[in-house]
Amino acid sequence: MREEARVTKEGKELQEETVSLAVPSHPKYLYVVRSAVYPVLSSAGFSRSETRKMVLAVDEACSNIIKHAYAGDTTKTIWLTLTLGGDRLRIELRDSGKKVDAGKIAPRDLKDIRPGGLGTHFMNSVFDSVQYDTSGGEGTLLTLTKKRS
Amino acid sequence: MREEARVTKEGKELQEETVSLAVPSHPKYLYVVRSAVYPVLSSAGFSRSETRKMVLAVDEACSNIIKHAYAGDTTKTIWLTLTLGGDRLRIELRDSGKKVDAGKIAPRDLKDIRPGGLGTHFMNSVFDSVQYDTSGGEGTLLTLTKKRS
Amino acid sequence: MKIEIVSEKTDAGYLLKLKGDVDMSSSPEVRSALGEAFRQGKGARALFVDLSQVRYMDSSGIATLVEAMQTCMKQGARLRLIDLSPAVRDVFEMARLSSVFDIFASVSDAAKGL
Amino acid sequence: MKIEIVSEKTDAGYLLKLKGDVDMSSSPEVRSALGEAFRQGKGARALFVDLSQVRYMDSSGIATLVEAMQTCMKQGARLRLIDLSPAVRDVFEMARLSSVFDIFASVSDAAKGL
Ligand SMILES: Nc1ncnc2c1ncn2[C@@H]1O[C@H](COP(=O)(O)OP(=O)(O)O)[C@@H](O)[C@H]1O
Ligand SMILES: Nc1ncnc2c1ncn2[C@@H]1O[C@H](COP(=O)(O)OP(=O)(O)O)[C@@H](O)[C@H]1O
Repeated sequence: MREEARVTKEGKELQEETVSLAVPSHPKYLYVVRSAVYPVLSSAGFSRSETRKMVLAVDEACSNIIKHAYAGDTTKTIWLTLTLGGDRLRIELRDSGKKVDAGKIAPRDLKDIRPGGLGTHFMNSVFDSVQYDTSGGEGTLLTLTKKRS
Repeated sequence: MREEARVTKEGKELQEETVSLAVPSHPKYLYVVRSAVYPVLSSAGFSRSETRKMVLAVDEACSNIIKHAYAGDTTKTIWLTLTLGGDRLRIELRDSGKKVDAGKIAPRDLKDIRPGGLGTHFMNSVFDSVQYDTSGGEGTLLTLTKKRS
Repeated sequence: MKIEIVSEKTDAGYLLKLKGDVDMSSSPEVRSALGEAFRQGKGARALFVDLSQVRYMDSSGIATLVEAMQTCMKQGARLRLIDLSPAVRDVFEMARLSSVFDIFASVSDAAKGL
Repeated sequence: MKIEIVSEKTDAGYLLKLKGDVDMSSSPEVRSALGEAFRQGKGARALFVDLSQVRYMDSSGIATLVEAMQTCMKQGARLRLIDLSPAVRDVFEMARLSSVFDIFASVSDAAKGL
């Protein structure tokens, strides 16, 4: 856990709380990810519906890593970090696969009814920011953030 | 994830699967630990009752870390690693707190009806081996193993 | 999390009841159960899918249902979805699919007007 | 995972219904609800604890119940546990406590013979 502490205007220390999870890049572990992420978010004060949508978005991000970054290789690793700050939730997903072509990622037009292309749309509709970072040594770092109300 | 691979007599590769989790040493995260550990064990083929008992034992191990290793400090970290080998499950719990006095850990006599002292008993009754290792730089490494049938 | 799929023959066509989570891990199984229903039920007026026991569905589940709708259209049959759980309702709304699918409250409602 | 505790006054003494997980995080709340029932119910013949909706209990929950039993003994009252869920039954068996506590199938059974 990072031991970053912030001090509010009132002088109160706001300790960030971090939960980290690493699972094999196999679809059967998506259920483990959902099971671990759900209680972290719901106990952080998000509503049931918001929590469900965020869990869905995280699941989609993991599915994308399995499909696109690892091209279906189920023996790699997906790393997740959930950080609860005083006013903000930050979820980071890391892989060590093929770097994402950030320019190619765009939510599809929803009027175009066809299978696929929904994951990005789900992520954007529940999180305040969705950022792909490929500047690291290998793989992609996806950061999802949402304001806590 | 460790990428250890073993080769069976038949020449088949047995890839170990590893799930890692790190949570703050706050009792509210015990629920997150249980939620994450349960599906890993049940999908590994353990029965519902065995899974429940192992989840209980892991919960008790985490509670002990909070109470004894961290003396109630809820801002530290508990690290868990679950490794599914071909024939064996291994669960490792790490803390960075006061090292355990392994000699002092003994399950209490169950005939002595009083609050407390059950955690160690639960761990021993469901796992094949329960080992405390204090040889590392800081804290304790607790390793629980169970044969997969 | 396993998916359970129960398939039942009704007068108007096959009824599939799904129970569990429909995600990247289980949707291939759902897809093949749908394919089986299409083969067995050739010429049927409709295919019914009961979603009341689906606790979770992601985009792979949606993709599977969209494919099923397309197959139904080709075969001149209707795809009728029954009793969406709150989790499924949420996903359908996010995907703006609530108006694309024919959704009914119960099996008997879905069997009407075929 | 929050615990919900509903407290009800019956003829023979207080009935506490627990719902959720009783672990290191929630057992302090259970302990104080029990303490409150002891204060309010002074002189009662029994304290009833309904465990049918407890999905999980660890040693801190067991410790809390053992303490409650000891307080009951001191006050000359009975502690009667009602309708253990499978999860609670498992823990009681592992702790060899099934024969230490008085366990009943229902509230009406537990109210008999006091
Ligand atoms: N982690 C990733 N690595 C590489 N490419 C990705 C990743 N995530 C998404 N993409 C690209 O973005 C596109 C849109 O993703 P998404 O909306 O989830 O739909 P789908 O995965 O069903 O195509 C994908 O088709 C893929 O080209
Ligand atoms: N992680 C730990 N660090 C230090 N001491 C421990 C740890 N776990 C257990 N112990 C010691 O072992 C004893 C027995 O533990 P346990 O059976 O879980 O019962 P309890 O924690 O209720 O006393 C504890 O009282 C404590 O002295």
